Order: sequence, then structure tokens, then C-alpha cells
Amino acid sequence: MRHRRYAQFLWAGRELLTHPGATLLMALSMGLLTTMMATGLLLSQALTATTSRLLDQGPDLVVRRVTPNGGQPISSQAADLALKIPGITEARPRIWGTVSTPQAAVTVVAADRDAIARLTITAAIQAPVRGEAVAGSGVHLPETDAHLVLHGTDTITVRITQRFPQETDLATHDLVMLHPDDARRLLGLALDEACDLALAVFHPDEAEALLPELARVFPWPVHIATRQETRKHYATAFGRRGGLAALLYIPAVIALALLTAAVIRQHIGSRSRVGLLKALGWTSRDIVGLQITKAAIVGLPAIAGGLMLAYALVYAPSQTWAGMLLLGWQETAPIMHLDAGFAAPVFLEVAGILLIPYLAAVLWSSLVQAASNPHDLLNRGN
Amino acid sequence: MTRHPLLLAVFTTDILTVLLILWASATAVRIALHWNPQDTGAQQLRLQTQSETAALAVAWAFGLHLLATATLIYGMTNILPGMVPGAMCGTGVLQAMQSGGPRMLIYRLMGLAILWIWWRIENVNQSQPEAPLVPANARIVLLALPVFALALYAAWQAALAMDFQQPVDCCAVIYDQFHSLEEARRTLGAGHTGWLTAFGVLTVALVASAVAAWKTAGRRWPHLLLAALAMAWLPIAAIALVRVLAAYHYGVLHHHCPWCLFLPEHHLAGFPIWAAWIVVAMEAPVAVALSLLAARQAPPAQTSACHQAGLAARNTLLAVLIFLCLTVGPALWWRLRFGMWLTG
Amino acid sequence: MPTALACRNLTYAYPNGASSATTALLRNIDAVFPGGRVVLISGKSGAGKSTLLHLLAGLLRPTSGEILADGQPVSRWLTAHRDRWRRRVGIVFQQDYLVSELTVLENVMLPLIPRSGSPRYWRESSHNILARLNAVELVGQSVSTLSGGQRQRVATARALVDAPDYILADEPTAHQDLENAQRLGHLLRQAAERGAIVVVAAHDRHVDKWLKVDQHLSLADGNLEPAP
Amino acid sequence: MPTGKHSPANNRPGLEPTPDSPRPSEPDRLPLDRLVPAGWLLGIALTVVSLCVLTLTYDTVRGVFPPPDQAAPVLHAIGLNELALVPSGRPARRPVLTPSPIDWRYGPVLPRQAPEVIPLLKTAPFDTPRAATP
Repeated sequence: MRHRRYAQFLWAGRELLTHPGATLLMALSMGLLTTMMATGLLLSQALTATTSRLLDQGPDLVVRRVTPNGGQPISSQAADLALKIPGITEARPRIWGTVSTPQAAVTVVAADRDAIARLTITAAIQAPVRGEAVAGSGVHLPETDAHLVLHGTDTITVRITQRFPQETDLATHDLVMLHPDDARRLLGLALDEACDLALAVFHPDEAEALLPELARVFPWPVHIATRQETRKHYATAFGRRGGLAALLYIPAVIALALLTAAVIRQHIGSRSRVGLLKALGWTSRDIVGLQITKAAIVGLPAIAGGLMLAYALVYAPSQTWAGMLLLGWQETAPIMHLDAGFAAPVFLEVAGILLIPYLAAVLWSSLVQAASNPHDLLNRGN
Repeated sequence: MTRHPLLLAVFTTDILTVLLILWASATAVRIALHWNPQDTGAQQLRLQTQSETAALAVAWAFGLHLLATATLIYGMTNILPGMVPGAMCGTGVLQAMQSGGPRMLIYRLMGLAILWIWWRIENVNQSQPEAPLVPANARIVLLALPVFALALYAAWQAALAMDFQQPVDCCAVIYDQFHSLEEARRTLGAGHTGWLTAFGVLTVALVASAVAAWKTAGRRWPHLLLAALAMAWLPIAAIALVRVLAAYHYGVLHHHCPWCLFLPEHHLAGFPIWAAWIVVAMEAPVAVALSLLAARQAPPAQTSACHQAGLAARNTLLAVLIFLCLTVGPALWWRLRFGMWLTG
Repeated sequence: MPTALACRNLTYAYPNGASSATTALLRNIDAVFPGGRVVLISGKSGAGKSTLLHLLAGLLRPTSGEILADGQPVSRWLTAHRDRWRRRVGIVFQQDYLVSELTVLENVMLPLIPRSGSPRYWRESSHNILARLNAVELVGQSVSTLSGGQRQRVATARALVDAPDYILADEPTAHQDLENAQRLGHLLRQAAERGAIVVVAAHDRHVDKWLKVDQHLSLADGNLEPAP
Repeated sequence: MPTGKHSPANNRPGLEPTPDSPRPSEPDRLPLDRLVPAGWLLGIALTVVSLCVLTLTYDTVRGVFPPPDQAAPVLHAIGLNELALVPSGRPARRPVLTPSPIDWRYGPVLPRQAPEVIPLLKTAPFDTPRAATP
């Protein structure tokens, strides 16, 4: 039985060799289609997974002060108010914002000396002193100078003394870490003011339960963002981009439909061949099996190769194309070390999207022919 | 009225299924009226050819129906709850569908049962060169047509009734069944221990009869016993699952909801559990039908029918074991992990 | 080995143009083709010889009546069963129906592929039958380069390669010289001697030059009768 | 070798070669069919599929490419809840705050809208202070 099956596989290979050009074209088309579809889906999946994983390291809750005139700086004493609530373990006033440089906008953040001291990454980062800064790999400087001009409510010039490692690009690519005094001056904040308050809670799952109490404890109205909310916003943003990317799939799906139609046409076109095979003692099952085997010999490696290419494109350690093409970076994009842990369902999804209609087209056309009278197939086929 | 793509896909598949069965029914009527296997006249030979094409159409209809039902259940449990305000699972979606929802499910299951029997008999038929069971299956197709038409009509009613603006309260449906905790601990007057005992006894009996029916495929009584036990086992297994054993999936007591099992939070356990339950509901009667059919057939078809009856018994056995593993297994795991049962 | 292939009350009619009327090509034919014998069916062009062979091979369903193989009504069997039964049939078509993309050897292999056997066995069997039909020099050639006679020999080799129980040959010597025709006749006779049922349809009545016939039937006006 | 009905035709008594038939040549030595290249094609297809499946399975299970673990402690240290996926200043950089009915400026002297970076860079000289918004 095994021997017979091998022989039939071999014959399917032989039949494919009768049209090597068409076979190769078919495999390439399917491979490229797979790559196109899988790359988009994998990237969206990987960004969502990675964002979620990284955001776990960020604050559980972020409190901002709101007034009828808009957002307002928060007093540094607000942290003490927050810490009175049972369940809140840490309250950190944050000083950060978007400012511009002669080259591009950057995000600045005031260094938290204690937190930086606890950081033990490959290249240890030192908290910057006044007039110095630590910059991400995407912050550009004039070639001969290490000084960066920052325009906020005031303009300051800082010297870049260190760079964040490239492996941390997802968090630091266009980030400039300043001394808190420099950051306050740049952002127009008074000495005891901060932009907002980042909170850590004892039980992250119960963070939302603390919201009413938090809103009550501050003497002014607040807007509180939870981690869940942040995650959801990111997922929605990627989903929206994914939706736009889906427009790109339309030609791909049309191409697939044409490909499938071509397969059907190819099979119906060889009706006399099917009639001959039946006359020579091939059963309908043999013929359907042959056609499915032929389709699988072309389709499976093409889809596997396409998936592999998409996988390499999305997860390769130094990939920056996604940032350049899809996320709006102009010169240098962050190096994306994305989370490959959830790729398997995407593989199955893409394989299903492509393989099922392809095999269904083959199966349907084969069955339709296989059920006909061999005499009719021989005489009415081409 | 909803135009959700999932429901439209199910609806389109249902229409296709009804059309295929309708087409096969036209041949089935002619077969019922004119089939004469002894005749070698032109009409009979034409009917023989048409019966093969009709069988292919019904086989496709069966496949499409299975696919549409699985898609519908997935949609009702995992997609539509996110769109119906207040719905947490399929219970809320059924509420939103009003009376059309349950009717649609009942007709779908009836249709599934009819085509399941058709499929098993067709297997016997196809194993014989001269297809001796064509008239029997033609009658089954004629029986299936009104059921599938009603299922389609009910699906249309359900889709019409669905309103994504109107909130539902599916938890109220679950919890409003009881006025006191004592009521939640009893079902139809019997305590949970009683139901579990009945479930255990019937399961053992069902497993034993399925083994007997599988191993003695040529005899009729094990199959009759299997079907009778299965008919008793099905409601009791459903009650034991929903009222007692589901608690070990949910981790809470008295959440008597059959639909929450389909949620990802509970590892989509509802799909294999209820699929196993449906396999028992389908295969046990099929085993009897085939064993009764075998007695009326000439030797080659008789052998094939006995073989198919044995397969049906074996499938029943496997389904019961899967059901058992997925319902009792979590309870045992809970007991090992926490050292106690969830008894409330 | 088969005991007999028989037609019982066999009628075949084809649609007559656009109208619903049909024209009967074969009418109520009753005939028995016993095992171990060579039967010749002769008749004019268009008499229905090829259609009769196609009906006997199960390639076509009769309009009424039936084909019985060893008493079993194969013409009324389900397609899958008829397909399996046809593995025992070797048929030589009037047109050769060779696959132009395949070599001669591969064309001859075609019936062997769905059956058991290794590629080595396919090659050996095909090679041997081609050798017996004096076509061994053609094995590696593309069929598009062959002459009419060579194509017919390859098609015959394809029909005989699996030593079928039923051999149905339609004008097998249409383009052959006498030597090759005699060689084919010898092969068919050998097949009959091992018990196969051999039915040959030929326009030319003078087949005794190459084939030793046991029974000669004539097909005319839709009826099959012993030849005078 | 197959036996019975499927044994090579020359083993059957009924199909003996005729005396004048040419001697069969050795079939395996002649390139008479393309089954060998077909075997290669099968081998290539199988190898491609196996390699891809093995690599993808290994990678997804074990994670050969470095996961984003190095960025995580830095994000924790700087205390931000946004990533550098989109350039600073773009609405998408900060999905929690945009779009929002709340005006997040700290003072009335700052522009009402958070500046879009590209027009800002293209049109404005850099000698005046710019907006600073969180």
C-alpha cells in the first residue's frame, strides 16, 4: 500500500514535469501571495503581542489633571495623595513630552535616577546630569557635533553623552532622556510640577476597581488611563492599519481567484485525458487523488516557503522595513525585535485562506469530471 | 435584522443546502415512484444514473450543513456576543434572536440527524455495486427536505429578530431560574448527587453496551440496548454537565449555562464536549437503524450494514469516553489540586 | 479468468439533434462472448461497432438492457464499482488517444500506475509488451514523432500491458503492415489461450490473414448476427 | 517484485515472446521516462516543506530571534506607557490621548492643537519655542 502510494506521488511529479514552466509559475505565484498575506497578518499580530508584552512593564495607571481649559500640570504632592489608597504601591510623577529638534520631533523624558540605577542592561545607562542627555539610536545629530538643540516652551541645548542600545529601540528609538531640571525648563513646568502621575498597583487585574477612589482622592478632576485601555488603543490602531493593509490583499485575493480559475480550467481543459485514464482502469478516486497530489506538490512547498519568507521579513533581528513602509519613519526606523510566540495561528490562518480554496477548486473540478462517463469525456473533451 | 457577514455566510450556505436537497428530492420522488431494480428499461437505467448524481448532491449538502452549523455555533458563542449589548455568550445571542433562535437550532439538529442516517446508509449502499438501498435513502431525502426548509425559515426569523441596539441580560436568564440557593442545588426535584449517580451508572452501562455492539456487530439486541441507553444517557449527561460538572470549568458554582463553555476563557471546551454529545445522539440510533436494516438485506449488503453498525457503535463509545474525559476530568483535577469538591 | 461477457437486450440510442427524439444505434442485442475465444465483429463504418465496444467496456451506459460480466450486471453498477471492474479490461481505441507530453514508454505505463507495482515493474512490463509488438525501438521517443502505424502499436501495447481479462480492440491493425498485424494477431490469440475474452471490431472482413477468429459476428442496422 | 497478476508480462505463459520478436534491451539503462526527475521534484518539495515546518515550529516554540526582552526593563525605568513604534508627534504615537475631547496643553500660550510634526518641520523656523505637550 505504501509502495503504491509512493508510486502515485512519483507519477504526480511526472505529470507536473509535462508543464514545468506553468508548475513553477504557479508555485511562485502562490508563494508570493502567501508572503504578502502572511507578512501583513504576522506584523499586525507581532506588534500587538509585543506591545502588550512591553506595556506590562509600564505603569498600571496614569493620572492626568483635567480642567475646563484642558490638561494641566500636576503637583508633585499628588503622589502622596495617591499612595494613601490601599492597593497603590508606587506613584511616580512623570515629566515628559514631545518637542522638536532641527531634524525631527522627539520625545523627552526626565530621568528617574533610582530607576535608572536599577537598570542592568548590556550597556549600563547613567542618569544624565544637567546639560547632558541620553538619546535613542534614532535621534540625529550634526556629524561634527554631539550637541542637540531642543525646542519646547524654551529652547535648550544638551550634549548627548550616551546612546540607548539598539536592542531597546522599541522603547527608546527617538527618546531623549534629560536631567529633570532640563526637562522642566524645556516643557515649561514649575519646580514642583509634573505632567502626570504614573501609578503601580499591587494587583494589576484589580486596577480598574481603584478608579472611583482615585478620582475622589484628588481635589481636581482627573483623567485616568489604565493599561488595559492603552493596550486596547494600540490594538485598535494596529487593527485599523491592518484594515488598510487588507486593501492590499484585494489584488492578492483576485490573483488567487484567477489562479484557482486557471487550475479549474486546466483540469476541465484536459477532459479527454481524464476520460482516457478512466478507460485505462483508473478509478475516480485514483484521478482525484492524482490531482490533489499534484496540487499539494505545488501548493505545500509554495505556501511553506512563502510563510518562511514572511516570518523572516517580520522577525529578522535587524528588520526596519516595517517602520519605514508602514509606520511613518523617514530616515531610520526602529529595529523591531518582535515577539514570535504567537505566530503559529497566523500560519494556520494564511495556509487555510490560500490552501482551502485552491484544493477545493482542484477537488471540485476533479470530482465533476470523475463522475462523468469516460466515453463522453473522451469524445467531448479537447 | 442583522447583516453581519457571518450570519450572511451561514444563511447563504443554508440556501445552497436546501437547493441541493431540493434538486435531489426531484430524483428521490421519481425513485420512490418508479424504482425497479429488476427492470433494465431506459427509465430505470436513467434513474440509476440520476440516483448517483443525487447522492453526490446530498453528500455536499451534508458537508455544507455541518460546516454552516459549526460556523453558526462559533459565531453565536464567540463573535455575536460582542455585538449584542449585554450578551456574554450564546445565551444572550439566543435571547436576542427571540423564538427563532431555539427553533433554528432544533431544526438544524433534526436535519443533521436525518442526513447522518442517510450518510451511514449511503456508505452501505456505495459498498454494493448494485446500490440496493437507493429507495430507502430516497425516502430519507424526501423527509429531510421539509426539515431543512423549516430550518432556513427559522434562521431567517432569527436574523430578522436580532437587534444590536436592544440590550439583553443573559445572566438574568441563567440566574433567574432559581429563587433560592436550595433550588439551585436541585434539578427537577433531585439533588446533584442523584444526577451524578445516574450519569455514572448510565455511562458505565452505555460504554459496556457500546463495546458489546461494536464487537458483536451482527446481533441486534446489543444495538437496541445501546440506542435505549443512549436515549436515557443524553438528557442526564446534559443535566449533569450543565448543573454540576460545568462548575469545574467555570470555577464557580451554580452558573448553569451551557453556552459559556464555548468561550475562550474556558478553553473552548464546549466544542469538543457538545460535539461528543451530538455524536452519541446521532450514532446510537444509526447503529440500531443499520442493524435493523442489515436483517432485511441479502448477504453482501448485510455484511456491510453490520460493519457500519459496528463502526457507529465504536464511534458512540469513543464519543462517550471523550465526553467523560472532558467533563469528569476537570472535576478530578480540581479535587487533586484543592483537596475538595465544588459542592456549595 | 472470466467465463463470459454478455449483452442482454442491449439498446443504445443517441439524441437526434436539438429535438428530444433519439436515434437507436444498437437495438435489443443479445450476445455472449465466451472466455478463451476470439470474437470478431465486423460491419460498415458507422454501424455501431465502436459504440458496442465502449458499452462492453463500461465506458458508456446503455439506454436499456445490460452488459453482464460473469453474470454480474456491470453496466448497472455504481460508477466506483464499474471503474474498479474496468481495471480488468484492456481497450484499443479506433483513435489512439496517446498523451503527447509523455514518451512512448510512459504512455504504455499509464494503466499500471494506479495498480500495485514499482516504477521498475512499470518499466519492465511496458518494455516487454512493446518488444513483443515490434516497437521496442520507440520506447524513448515522444509520441508526436510516430507514424500512424507506430502510434497504433503503442496504443495496443498500452491495452495489453497488464494482461487484461477482457480485451476489446477496435480496428487494431488499421495502419499496420502484414507482419505487424500477424504479430498482433498472435498476441491476441495467446491472450485468448490463457482464458481472456477477446473481442475485435474491424471494418475489414478479411482478418483471417492475421487473426485466427473463433466466432465472427456482423453488425448491421443495429443488430448483431452471425456473419454469413 | 510484484507477483501474480501484476508480475512482469514476460513471466506469464500466455504472453511469451514470439520467435521473431526482438530481444528486449535492458530497460533501466535507457532514459526512457522522466520518473527520476519526478523523484527529484518530490524530494525537493518534501525537503522544502520539512525544512520550513521544522524551522517555523522550532522558532515559534523556542524563539530563535531575540524577543523584545531588552526593551522591557528600559521601558520600566523611564516609566512611559507608550512605545517608539511611530515617530514622535504623530497622533498614532500616543493612542490613549488621541483623539480626545480633552485639551492636554498646560497653558493657554501653547498652541491649541498638538503640532503635526511634518508641517512644523517644513514650515517653521527653529528660533522660536515650540509646543510641548505630553
